[in-house]
Amino acid sequence: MSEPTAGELLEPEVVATVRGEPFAELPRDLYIPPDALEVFLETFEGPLDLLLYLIRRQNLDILDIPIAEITRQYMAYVDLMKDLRLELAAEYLVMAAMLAEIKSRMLLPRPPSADEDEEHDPRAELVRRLREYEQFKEAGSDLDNLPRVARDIFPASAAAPSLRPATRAPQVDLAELLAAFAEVLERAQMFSHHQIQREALSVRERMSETLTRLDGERFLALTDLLRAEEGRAGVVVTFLAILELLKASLVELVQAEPFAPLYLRSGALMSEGEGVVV
Amino acid sequence: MSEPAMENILHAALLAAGEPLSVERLQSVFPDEAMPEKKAVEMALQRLQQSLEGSGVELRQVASGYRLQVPEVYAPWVARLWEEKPTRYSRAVLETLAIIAYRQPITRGEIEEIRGVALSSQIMRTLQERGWIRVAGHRDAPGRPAVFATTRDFLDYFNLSSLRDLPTLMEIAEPGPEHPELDLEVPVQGGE
Amino acid sequence: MSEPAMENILHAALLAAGEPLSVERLQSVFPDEAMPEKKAVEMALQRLQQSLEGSGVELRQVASGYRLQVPEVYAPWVARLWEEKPTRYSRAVLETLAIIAYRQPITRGEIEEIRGVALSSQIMRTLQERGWIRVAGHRDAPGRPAVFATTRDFLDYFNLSSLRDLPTLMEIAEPGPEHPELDLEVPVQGGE
Repeated sequence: MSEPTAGELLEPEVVATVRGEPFAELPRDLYIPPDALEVFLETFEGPLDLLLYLIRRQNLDILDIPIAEITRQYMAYVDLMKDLRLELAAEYLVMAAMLAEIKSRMLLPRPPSADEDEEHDPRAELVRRLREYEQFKEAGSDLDNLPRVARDIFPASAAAPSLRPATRAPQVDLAELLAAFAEVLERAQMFSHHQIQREALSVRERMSETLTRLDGERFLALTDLLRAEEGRAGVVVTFLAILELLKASLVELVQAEPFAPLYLRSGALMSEGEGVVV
Repeated sequence: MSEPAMENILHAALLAAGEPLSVERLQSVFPDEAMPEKKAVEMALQRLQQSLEGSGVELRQVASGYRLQVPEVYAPWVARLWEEKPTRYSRAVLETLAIIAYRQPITRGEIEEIRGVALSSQIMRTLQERGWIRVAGHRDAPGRPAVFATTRDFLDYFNLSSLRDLPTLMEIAEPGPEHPELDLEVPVQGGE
Repeated sequence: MSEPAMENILHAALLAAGEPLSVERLQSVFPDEAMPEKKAVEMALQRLQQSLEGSGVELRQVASGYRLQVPEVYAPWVARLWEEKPTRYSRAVLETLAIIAYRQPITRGEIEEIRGVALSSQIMRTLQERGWIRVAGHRDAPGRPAVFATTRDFLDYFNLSSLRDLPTLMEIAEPGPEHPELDLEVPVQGGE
């Protein structure tokens, strides 16, 4: 693991954990071979990272930064970057200016009677930013250590059985059906003048039933269609259904001779059929 | 931690790959210095197969090697993972169904007359495939047109015990009681 | 033939899917008339998990549902299946991702402020292309800057079921006045 390409996004995290790495043993006079230095400097993620490195390398208390010394070191690195013509982000210079400003404010005598001196420590804002940055620097590497798909864990899959495409049929509710019907009727009324009346559904149902029975049996005695247990209303319904079917030419009534039993037969058979039509 | 059993490693590799792996490829998941013999891999595969028996996955040998696959018996369930979202029926379908339900038995021509537009055969096919309508007979008229009626499945789907339970138009006309009274008992006048 | 046990059906569905499935999606593999309750599915998942113990696969709950996955211990073997090394991400990418994860929703400007450097659009593009972050809205401030948040895919990818499972942020050395408590909902315990 060496020589990450500069600026490459997905570069290995090579020297990133600077502490403990060989580079951490930089001579105090900052001399390192230019090639190595280049790599070294490019591992910093910005001025906060560089500053944090300087502080941590010397085990300094982040809450009590010796600002003059740190500024001197920081400037030395920045100058080196300039000399090496590394692409120096403007932020490094902004930080340099900020350090210089803090340094100068530290040199000014503080008004003794000022309120809380803590609050007026010119370093406070810098300390806050350094600590916040350090937190997320750490969080970034924690994130990297989480088990990750395709590196540490692998989604399990197996070949699916051969599949028939399934489609789930649309759902309908009764109210929708009724609404659709109402709409049709309303529209139909606009076209024609004849009044569509409220229907006796039981008749309609009996019509369908009768057709179905005839489908299987071709001929049915009229009496077979009447069911005593349905009572008078049932008989009426059946008769009405048969009359409707006759009217719609869906069935015919046949009779072999006068007073013989009446038979119903399916309209489908009529063309071949014979017999007395009542 | 001790090293996992060879069949577990093979299980893991086959699941992670999600495709058939040859015995050579399976051998190659072990470090060079601990690469098992072909024979050993095959025996471990056999143990794996046994351990998977009666589970939702099975080990199969196919042309390019071994693969884990979901047995055919699970196809009906697995297929539902990819089924399309239920769509809605078009107004044309609903209207046609409603007309058939309330005016059955009815020919296609009569449906068209009521709706005032031609009926696409797609609509009738949709309703027939759904099992809600069927041809109930043929009318003795030129062309012997089929007449359509609703089915028992239709009633079941809408939780009706008979067509009589279909709501009447009165119910939408005035928001009265849910099912005021249906018109069976005294079917005074039918037809149009 | 009798119907397979529910846990086997779930096992089959999860393997055939090869991706996390929500409980709702798992319910939907059953036919409408036999769809189990959520609770029943969860219990069957528990039985499945138990039956898989000590095998080369585990059931894990991640953000978008349940997933069968090869556990970490098998990574050394499984990784040998592929020549390519898994992608590594630069510190810049990881830090940016961490800031978004812990401080979401957050603007680009705020990320830059924390990191102390300008954010290359390449980084944001990488994170968006991976599907780990998305624009969650716009701040009502001059320029209406976009605010970024992490996605469910991000959690799935890092084996997390919610943001709460993220490792806790490093303790700040001393109770500084500036950041009394960090804003992760319940930073109880990190990772696994």
